[in-house]
Amino acid sequence: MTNKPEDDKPGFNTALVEELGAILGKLDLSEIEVEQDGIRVRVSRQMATQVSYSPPQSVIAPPPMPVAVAPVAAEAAADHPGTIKSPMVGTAYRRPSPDSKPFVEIGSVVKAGEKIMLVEAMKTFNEIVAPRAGTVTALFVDDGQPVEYGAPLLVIE
Amino acid sequence: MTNKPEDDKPGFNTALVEELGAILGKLDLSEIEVEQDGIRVRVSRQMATQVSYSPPQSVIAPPPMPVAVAPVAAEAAADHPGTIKSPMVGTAYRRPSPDSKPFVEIGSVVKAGEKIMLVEAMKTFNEIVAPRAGTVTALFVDDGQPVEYGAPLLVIE
Amino acid sequence: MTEQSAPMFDKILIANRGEIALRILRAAKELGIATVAVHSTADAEAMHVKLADESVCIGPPPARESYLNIPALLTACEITGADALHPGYGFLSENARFADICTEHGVTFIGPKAEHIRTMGDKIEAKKTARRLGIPCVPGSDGGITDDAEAMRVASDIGFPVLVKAAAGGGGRGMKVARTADDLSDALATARTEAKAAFGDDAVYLEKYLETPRHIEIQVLGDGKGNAIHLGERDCSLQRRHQKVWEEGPSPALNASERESIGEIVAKAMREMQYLGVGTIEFLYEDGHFYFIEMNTRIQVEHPVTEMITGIDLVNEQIKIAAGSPLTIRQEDVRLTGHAIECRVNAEHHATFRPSPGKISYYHPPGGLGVRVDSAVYQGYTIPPYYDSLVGKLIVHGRTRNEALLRLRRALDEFIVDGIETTLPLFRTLVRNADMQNGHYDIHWLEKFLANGGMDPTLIDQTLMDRA
Amino acid sequence: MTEQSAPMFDKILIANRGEIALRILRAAKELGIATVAVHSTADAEAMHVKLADESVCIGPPPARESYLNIPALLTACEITGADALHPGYGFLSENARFADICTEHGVTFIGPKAEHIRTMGDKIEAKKTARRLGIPCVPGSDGGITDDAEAMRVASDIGFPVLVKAAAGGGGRGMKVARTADDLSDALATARTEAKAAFGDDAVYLEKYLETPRHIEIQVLGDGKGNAIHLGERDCSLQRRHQKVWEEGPSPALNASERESIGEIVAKAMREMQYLGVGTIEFLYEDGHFYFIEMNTRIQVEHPVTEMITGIDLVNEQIKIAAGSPLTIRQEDVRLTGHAIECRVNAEHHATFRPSPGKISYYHPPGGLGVRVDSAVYQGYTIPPYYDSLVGKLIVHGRTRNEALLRLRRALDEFIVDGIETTLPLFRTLVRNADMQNGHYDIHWLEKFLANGGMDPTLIDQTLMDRA
Repeated sequence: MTNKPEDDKPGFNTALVEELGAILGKLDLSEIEVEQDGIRVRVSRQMATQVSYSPPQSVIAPPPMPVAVAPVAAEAAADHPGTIKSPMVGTAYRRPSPDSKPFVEIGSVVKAGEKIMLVEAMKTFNEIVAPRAGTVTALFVDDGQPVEYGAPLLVIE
Repeated sequence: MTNKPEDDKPGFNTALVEELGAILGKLDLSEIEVEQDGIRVRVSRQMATQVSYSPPQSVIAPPPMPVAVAPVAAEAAADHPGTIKSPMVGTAYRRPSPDSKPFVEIGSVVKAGEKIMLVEAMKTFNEIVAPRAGTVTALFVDDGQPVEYGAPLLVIE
Repeated sequence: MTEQSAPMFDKILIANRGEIALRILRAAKELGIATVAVHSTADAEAMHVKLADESVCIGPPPARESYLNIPALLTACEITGADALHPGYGFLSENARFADICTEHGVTFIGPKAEHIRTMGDKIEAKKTARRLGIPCVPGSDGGITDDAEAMRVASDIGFPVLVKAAAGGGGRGMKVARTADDLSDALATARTEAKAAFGDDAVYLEKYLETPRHIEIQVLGDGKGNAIHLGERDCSLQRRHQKVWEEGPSPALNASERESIGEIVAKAMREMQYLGVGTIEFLYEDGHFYFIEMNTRIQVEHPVTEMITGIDLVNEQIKIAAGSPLTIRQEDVRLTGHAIECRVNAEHHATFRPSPGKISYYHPPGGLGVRVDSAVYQGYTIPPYYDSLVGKLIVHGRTRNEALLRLRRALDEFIVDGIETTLPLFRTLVRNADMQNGHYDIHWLEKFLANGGMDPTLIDQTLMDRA
Repeated sequence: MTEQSAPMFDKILIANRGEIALRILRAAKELGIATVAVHSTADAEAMHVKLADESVCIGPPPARESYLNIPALLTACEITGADALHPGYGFLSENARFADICTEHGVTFIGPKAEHIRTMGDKIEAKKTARRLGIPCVPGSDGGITDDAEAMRVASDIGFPVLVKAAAGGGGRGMKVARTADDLSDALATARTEAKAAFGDDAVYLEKYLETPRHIEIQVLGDGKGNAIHLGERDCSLQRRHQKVWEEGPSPALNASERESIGEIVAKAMREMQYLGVGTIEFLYEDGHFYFIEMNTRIQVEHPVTEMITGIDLVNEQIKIAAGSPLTIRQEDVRLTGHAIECRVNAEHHATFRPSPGKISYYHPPGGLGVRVDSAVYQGYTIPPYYDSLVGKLIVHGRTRNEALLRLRRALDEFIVDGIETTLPLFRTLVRNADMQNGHYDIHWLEKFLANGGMDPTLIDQTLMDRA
């Protein structure tokens, strides 16, 4: 249990952070850390390319069985800025009822706020709506597929 | 918890960060860290290739106690091409008998084949002779000092 | 000893993280049961996640949105088909409502009956139950006190000093000592105010205040059918801010007859209660007397101490019993052999105890005879800042306490955790301390030791050298 | 159990390398004895060198110039003031002359009396002694045979098949089987030629050839004063080219009365011999009968199996006895508890067994309950090409053989050694094999299994994935 001191709030000068962040982007760096007079700032950014992350020599043994549910960020596309991720663990449904048509297919044009999927958890169906207008360019889950928290559902561009 | 008034904040000189970042890019480095007068700056960039994995950062703990005997290659000088090393574990003697003069001192000029030291093991005194002519420029052991196999004894240049 | 006809789960979901998640995973694997690891996004790289048959990300780093997220946990059970859930310790392990919900959803909660969690989770109810079952309690008020005159009467009965405690409290908040009758009124007022602020309930109770007690706890195991045994005690007196730091068993303070007597009292109580699973009855111990503090209705961090001296795998037994097996170990089968000590190695500075999360740049655990390491870290692992700071537990076993101490010393000297600060230097100091070697310590010893600057600076240096 | 009045060494020189050097160092540290590590230039970075109080480089990589270099070892004792020397196993551990030289130089050789090393180092002398002491032997010739007619007479007495062995032999050289009387003459000629070439001595002896024996060995401990006990058996039948691969205890093949009977025969023999220190009597076992092979007068690689089931620290006992302490453990104190299995993890390809020295790029040993790793490697360590290929020993203990097997399986799945090839995939296959699970194996089982392509390719893949 972290016992954060609530007193003495820093009032931190975020201008420096912004400035360093800008430099990070400009120079295509992944990390900057500066320290002076008791203030330390570190800004870092995961590289877009970084698809296959560093083979940490050996990670600990991978799960012997493939994971049954759609994993977080399993594919490179998961990092796509237009990716809609599951807000909870559950079962994804692409259609409102078993004999209805899917909400969307690849190529569907959607409006902001339009229902695009359902994620069922604890017998409750949670609507996933398009956060913005666009075209569905990728679908990562099948109808009735279990999804983790943060699992990519689809891409709207 | 330094309680500095917050307008007394660093006014960090980000020019240094930019400069280091540029050097990083130019020289294709992955990380630079500098520290001077209470200022520390670290810039890093993830390499596109990411072939090299992180180096093993630490070795096993060093011996808790200093080793009693002259260790192999303890000093940089041990790698000097003119270094004569002990051919066995034993006790090094710099003089033929307790009240004799040393075989050599720093500055002594020796001929190839000349006796320069004794190493005693199992009550046997083994002569160390100069493998080549030259001048003694360094002595690594005291009279009567235990030496390991390969311990540097002296340098002849 | 065949398991074939015994009931058993097919798949267990591990609703926890860190070393206890790995501990449960190991026990399940050794029973041939499939495992599901659930984790927050911060724990995607955790070892038990890598080793589990399946894993499910259940939420973002904050525990209330992941490890305490009941709908997410039950959904994870549902989509993976897990038929049982192990809550570990902390998080939801002593949440009776959660145990009920699991049952309602057809998932076996690997833990006690919900009613027992509920009873023991309420301090006053717990004490009442303990007293009814014949477990010795600290003399004190029978229930919550709201009246000063009644408080004074009770305090006079039990004798000063007395402790005023929030009825709903925990973790030391809302606790005040009244050394004399003159202090009582102030202590009551302060405790009530704190209790109200912290727990929204200003009921307090009074009890005898012990000056230099030890913390002694008895491990129990019951099958819910009226069979229950005790597995000896652990001495957890070495504490800092009510957190256990070093635990050992048997206690250097107890003799065989005290051990047998308190053990049998507790086991009898558990039989009467029809307690199910593992549990711990915690006592303060002073001058040959035991005083009940509370019962923990779950596996505890320090359970390996008991495993090492009894040879009994507590998590294995816990799972088998939850699956419906009867207890197969009789009290007379339990033999305490040798001595075990556990050190909780935390990612904290050894003197300031400031948490030190971060990446472990080099990791080398000690090995060899009588040494056990329960840790979920590995080289390259980053300890996230969101949860507790436990790096791992080093447990040693020896034929005698002296052998265990010498073994602990050599194991501590082999242990390397680089890249973060750890409490290893503290343990290297403690194992060389004469009081510790003689077993002369109580629950205040460590705080005093630290306040007096007890750390051996040469042992700190050694650690710094490790990192060179 | 105080050590205070007992005689004890001040400083032990460890005349070995690898995991056994570390094992000895740990035992010495746990007895409060200072340690000196000696090493070749190839072993300067060895873990026991880093952990020892002092270290001395004694020579270049070839063992004959370092670990077998008697003057260098004694000089190292002299310059460090070590009063005892532990030879480990291999190297000079069974060299009677070395034991004598140590004694002459005032350094206690931590091992048996030189006369016993000498007797047991001579195959014919050893067998004679065993027979005299009542230890059951393979029926065969009483001594070396040089005459064909005598050989035929002996062979007819004991019955075919018979084995023809070089009297001075070892490691399988100079051994021939004669299945029928017709084969005998050829077998004798070939064995003699090989014996002459390999050992410069063409004396051979004959003995009964066992078709599917197990290798069972009894651990003994004596104090040289006539007190001696046995510590049960180890089953080391799983061998490849006469090298033990997997050892366990108790043997799945023995029953309690066989165990007690052979144990008592051996212990009695050791008492009569006034044997000092640890030793192992090796037997072939077939159809309920034991046949003496040889006695090893040193600590063995597989000694942890016995430590796990008896709770006795053999190296600790060995040191105390060498220092002059009497045996404090009585036979009736020895209780065998549960089951232990040891796997020798080698730096070799799991199928071709080609040695794979090199740098360990990632190392993560398994942990948790009932798991012990005896290994001197660490991440970043380079296994030198000059010595044996042992990376480490994984030892598990369980309450039953089944529990030990399940524990071994999960521990093997946690074990990561990257950068070199190891035999871990072989063990992952073996632990899943039905014959192994049932204990149905003899000394030929592994060779046949490997010849039949027994490796499970999915388990090999798993290891390859580990490295991905």
